[in-house]
Amino acid sequence: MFDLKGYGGLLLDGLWLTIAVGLSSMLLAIFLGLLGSWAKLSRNRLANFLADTYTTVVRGIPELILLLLVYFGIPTLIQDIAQRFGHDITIDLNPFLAGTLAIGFIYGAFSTEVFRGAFNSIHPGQLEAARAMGMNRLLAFRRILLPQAMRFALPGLGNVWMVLIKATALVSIIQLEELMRKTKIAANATHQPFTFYLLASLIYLGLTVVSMLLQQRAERWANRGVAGR
Amino acid sequence: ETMKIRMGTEGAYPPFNLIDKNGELAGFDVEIGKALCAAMKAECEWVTSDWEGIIPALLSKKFDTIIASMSITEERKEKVAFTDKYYTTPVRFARAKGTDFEISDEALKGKIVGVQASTVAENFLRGRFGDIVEVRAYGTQDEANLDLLSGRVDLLLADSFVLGEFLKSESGQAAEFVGPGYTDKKYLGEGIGIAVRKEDTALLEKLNQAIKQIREDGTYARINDKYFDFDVYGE
Amino acid sequence: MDLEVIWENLPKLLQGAQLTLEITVISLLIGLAIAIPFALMRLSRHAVLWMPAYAYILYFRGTPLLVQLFLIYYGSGQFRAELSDLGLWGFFRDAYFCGVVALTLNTGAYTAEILRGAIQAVPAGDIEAARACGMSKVLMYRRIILPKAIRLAWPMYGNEVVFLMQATSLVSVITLLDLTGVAGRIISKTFAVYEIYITTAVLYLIITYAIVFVFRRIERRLNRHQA
Amino acid sequence: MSQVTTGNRDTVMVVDNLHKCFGDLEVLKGISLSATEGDVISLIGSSGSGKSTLLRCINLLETPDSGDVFIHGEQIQMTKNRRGEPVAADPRQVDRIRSRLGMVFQSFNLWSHMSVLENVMEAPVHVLKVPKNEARERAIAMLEKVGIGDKLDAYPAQLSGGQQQRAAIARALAVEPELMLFDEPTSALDPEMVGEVLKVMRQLAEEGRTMLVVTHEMGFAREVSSKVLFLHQGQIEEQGTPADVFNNPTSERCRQFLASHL
Amino acid sequence: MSQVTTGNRDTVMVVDNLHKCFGDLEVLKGISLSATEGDVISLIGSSGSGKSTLLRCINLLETPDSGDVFIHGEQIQMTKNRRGEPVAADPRQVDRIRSRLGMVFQSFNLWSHMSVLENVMEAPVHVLKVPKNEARERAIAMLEKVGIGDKLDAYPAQLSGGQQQRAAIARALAVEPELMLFDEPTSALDPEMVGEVLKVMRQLAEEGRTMLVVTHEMGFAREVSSKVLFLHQGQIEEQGTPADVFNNPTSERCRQFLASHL
Ligand SMILES: Nc1ncnc2c1ncn2[C@@H]1O[C@H](COP(=O)(O)OP(=O)(O)OP(=O)(O)O)[C@@H](O)[C@H]1O
Ligand SMILES: Nc1ncnc2c1ncn2[C@@H]1O[C@H](COP(=O)(O)OP(=O)(O)OP(=O)(O)O)[C@@H](O)[C@H]1O
Ligand SMILES: [Mg+2]
Ligand SMILES: [Mg+2]
Repeated sequence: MFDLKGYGGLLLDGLWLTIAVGLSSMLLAIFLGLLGSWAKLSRNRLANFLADTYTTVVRGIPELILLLLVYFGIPTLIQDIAQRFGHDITIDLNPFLAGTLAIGFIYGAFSTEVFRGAFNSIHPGQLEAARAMGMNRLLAFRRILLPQAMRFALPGLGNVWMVLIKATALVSIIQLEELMRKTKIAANATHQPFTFYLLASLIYLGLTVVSMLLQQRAERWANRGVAGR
Repeated sequence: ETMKIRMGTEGAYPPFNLIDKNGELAGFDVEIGKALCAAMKAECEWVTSDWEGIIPALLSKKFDTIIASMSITEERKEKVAFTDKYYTTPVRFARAKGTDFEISDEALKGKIVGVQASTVAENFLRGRFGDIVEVRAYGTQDEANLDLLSGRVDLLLADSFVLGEFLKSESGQAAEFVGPGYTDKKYLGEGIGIAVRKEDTALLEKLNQAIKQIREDGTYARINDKYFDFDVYGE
Repeated sequence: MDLEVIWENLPKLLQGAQLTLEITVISLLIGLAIAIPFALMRLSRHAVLWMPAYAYILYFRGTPLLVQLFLIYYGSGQFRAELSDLGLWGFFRDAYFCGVVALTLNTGAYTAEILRGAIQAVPAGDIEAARACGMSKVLMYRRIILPKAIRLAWPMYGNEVVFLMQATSLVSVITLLDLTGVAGRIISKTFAVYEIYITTAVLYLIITYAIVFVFRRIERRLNRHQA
Repeated sequence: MSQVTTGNRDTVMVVDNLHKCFGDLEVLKGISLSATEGDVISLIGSSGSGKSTLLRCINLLETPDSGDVFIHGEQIQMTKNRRGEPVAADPRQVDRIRSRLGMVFQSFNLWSHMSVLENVMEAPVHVLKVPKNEARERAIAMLEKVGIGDKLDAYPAQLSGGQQQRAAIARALAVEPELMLFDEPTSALDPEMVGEVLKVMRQLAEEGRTMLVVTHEMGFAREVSSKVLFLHQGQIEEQGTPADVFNNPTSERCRQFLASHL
Repeated sequence: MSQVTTGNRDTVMVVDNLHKCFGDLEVLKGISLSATEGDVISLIGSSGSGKSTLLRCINLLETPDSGDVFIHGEQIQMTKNRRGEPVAADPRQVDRIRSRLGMVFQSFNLWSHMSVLENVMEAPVHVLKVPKNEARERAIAMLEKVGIGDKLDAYPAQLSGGQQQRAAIARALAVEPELMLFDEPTSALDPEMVGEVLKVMRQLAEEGRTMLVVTHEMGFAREVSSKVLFLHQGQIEEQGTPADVFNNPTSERCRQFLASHL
């Protein structure tokens, strides 16, 4: 169907990188999301403030700019300072690490909002029952709130994941050759943008189908015990 | 002790620099770069970067040179230093066959001209014809080409060589060159050079020497002939 | 930091920001309007209804917006003759139109999915009570299920609005000069990378802050009932 | 078993041989009953015997596996969907019939995003198209009748259990239903309030409204109802006038059940 | 007013001059009470009088505006946060104390994502660190005692109202609490089941456990409890032995309330 002019293998390499960066940054994002939503819902004003700042600022700044600042800005700044003191150093951030951190950090803010909404949706009686049984905050969170929050959070997390996996295309700017960048390379080298963009969209579509199936299973699991509709 | 240099390029600008189906870098820029390394007896490592990130990457020392068909312009010189040019090509207009757009200030009035963004062609178009035509900037030349064919733009302005390649291709049959080639230094710069960080003056010196050397010993000519049927170095 | 560069280019950046806001708002409103029927179709038991909705949501959530923009804009260029015959080329010729179409369809799909999740999370008791007093399906959705679902979906929808606002930055591939596009152009001329990026970031931040503020206000109103 | 019918009154509801399973569990094993205008039928029986399920089947919140329900002589049309599960044939018919029934849920099911007043006004205004002002007046009157006239603007989460239950009763009565289904309508109420609510119900019965009431208040069953049904393991074990059932139960199981009444 | 105390038994709980407002509404207006080991205190009063709120204040699910609570002589330490609202000073102390209290909620609040068995095992296993096997056995025994041994793997949404209430009772009893707070624990039960549950409670009382029970079952209040409190508009209007309260109520309001008991 597609004449790939031999660029198939290249795209495959890109796909693996996309998946690797996507999964590792999603894990980070979920962790930060839980932390952030907890901070937002806590009664501690400092925690509220920090979490609010985190979500507003990080969601507000375009990802590209944040990534450039992390990957180029910080090393340049440090190198400049070192140079002023007469040291010539090279800070070499591992691009994979930098990309994962930046993307996880950004999408952590979005998943914070998802989890906040989810925790708010839980009937307060559910927590009261846990507290009344003498569960401490952490235990009640782990055993009661989190499993129930998952019920409300899964659709939103699904959305975050869908956006995130595509946002991994950004890391091409820090020399990580993920799927989108490989696609661009192939499209330019062959002058066949339609072929390669269509192909890339099909690959992403495949990823999405798999994700949606997994999400459906997860939702079914999370909704156990609720009268089925 | 051999010098180690990390060469940066884009890898998405055929035939000057591209990544072939095996994932290897190839193209005119790359071969020139390799020849320069050989001339300098340096050990070279190649790094690719997206065009948008290429200057920041140089500045933050992800690599030491940019050899990616980058035109030497005044603005870029504020941030980086350039070697002498290693090639230069003029820019030219193209139009769809069957249209009768001519190149003169009156005839161009109100026409829409497509150009690749952040290139010297864009600089030139805005500088020379900016008041007359409507400039539409594209991310890649291929996209501009597509819009010429669909009629969303009336004319293209681009590197004459890159444009020539397009006109020779199958879909490019529907379009043709129009007007002269332009080499206006004011906008088009002094040709294509290799960028290095400003403080790396020694490296700059060595590169300039090496360019001279490959021009003289015939290496340049050999590479040139592989890609072009004219001398891309210019006068 | 070169403040002069910022000052000189601020008007252009503001113009870009205006385009960003414009496209965001238009796509959001139309996107929401199409998301509601698609979410409902997605939940229907009739294959004629849920299958097209599923395919639509799958495609637009499943492929990169960049590719969607590319295909809608450059792809329509390939069908110029056919579109002209239908009298549609006049619309598709316009990059602005193509951009709004792509963004609208994109946000519509994401929003539909958010709504679907929220509708499914509406407590069973609320629905039973509505059915028991004889509400028709339409009325029940209008009065009970959607109001409740919107409350559940609100924070996630806030996310989607911010996502969309930032996603508009991709319209520069189809020659539209939004805030990011303008910034890129200024940078390629001045190379004042950090100055311009930071200014751009601040502008985006202001817009985001405004969005978040409005959403918070509305959320507080919506959640009055939670003691 | 005796059957309470009065010649010249209309038959409001007939249930004929109703069956309902949840998975393997057969909850209703062929229930038949009928109610004529003005009847107050008490449904008693031990926890888990299927009382709530029966009420929910009558207005089709649960779909019966087999059996027929007639409301005012109109049969609720059933059909099978592609998976062979029974479903209502005409959703509009069901909506129409439901709008003439009122239901108080065992767990209240107040709409949490609406104030008490809004909860009560919802169905009259949007289902029955009563003008807003009129609906508001009637809602307020109803809420005052059940003693929570001071909680009009409170949300359900801000009410005590008994207040929620009274709001639910007011909501059901606000549609002036011809047949009312009450699922333990006084479970959360103190004796005094129970008395008040029963007074309201008695009044409704006198107005000719028909009621089917699941209750654990034997006092209520004995004093207010015109007919008592004892449900046991999905079947009607005993039925008759209160006097019959309470004084001369024929079934051993029923006697035992009543004996435990403190 | 008479005070029921027995010299040589421990004081389990003391509440001293408790106040609680919701916004402008003063729900509790200075409540004082105490319970000694083995006491079964019935809390009666009309709907909305503040009974649930009082129970919820005792284990700090609502924070009292003022007043002290002592559990086994240990005062729950309160402090004010920056906004001037009273909060518990030491969350760990509160958790520790709560794990020795059991609570049955008026609306049950079973955890909807866990089966009945998991609901009952949860606190013993994760709070009290009872080995899983042992907890399971005890949970099953407890569920059988309340008559829902056949519903171990059902989720709360699949239970009838009375079954849910019994699961909630089993859950509260599974931690073998020293002080139990019951909020209308028999409201959804049929008379027979009420009898069963009361038997369990009486047994617990004999084992020396202390109970505070909100109830509308005057029969229960009269027969099982060692002390009856009548709450009215946020104040204790009447208290004493069941005999005192039921036969010779001093307060007019209380007499009226009891008179309405069917
Ligand atoms: N979160 C809240 N916000 C505002 N008012 C509340 C809140 N919770 C309870 N109230 C009010 O406080 C009063 C006492 O409520 P409480 O639940 O203690 O009553 P109760 O004695 O348990 O009544 P019932 O027998 O009906 O359960 C009621 O009038 C109720 O409306
Ligand atoms: N959704 C369901 N899935 C599975 N089993 C169910 C479901 N709903 C009810 N049941 C079971 O059906 C039986 C009858 O339940 P129902 O609610 O009708 O009892 P009930 O007579 O109203 O009891 P109660 O007096 O306790 O409210 C119970 O054993 C219950 O566990
Ligand atoms: Mg029931
Ligand atoms: Mg209460």
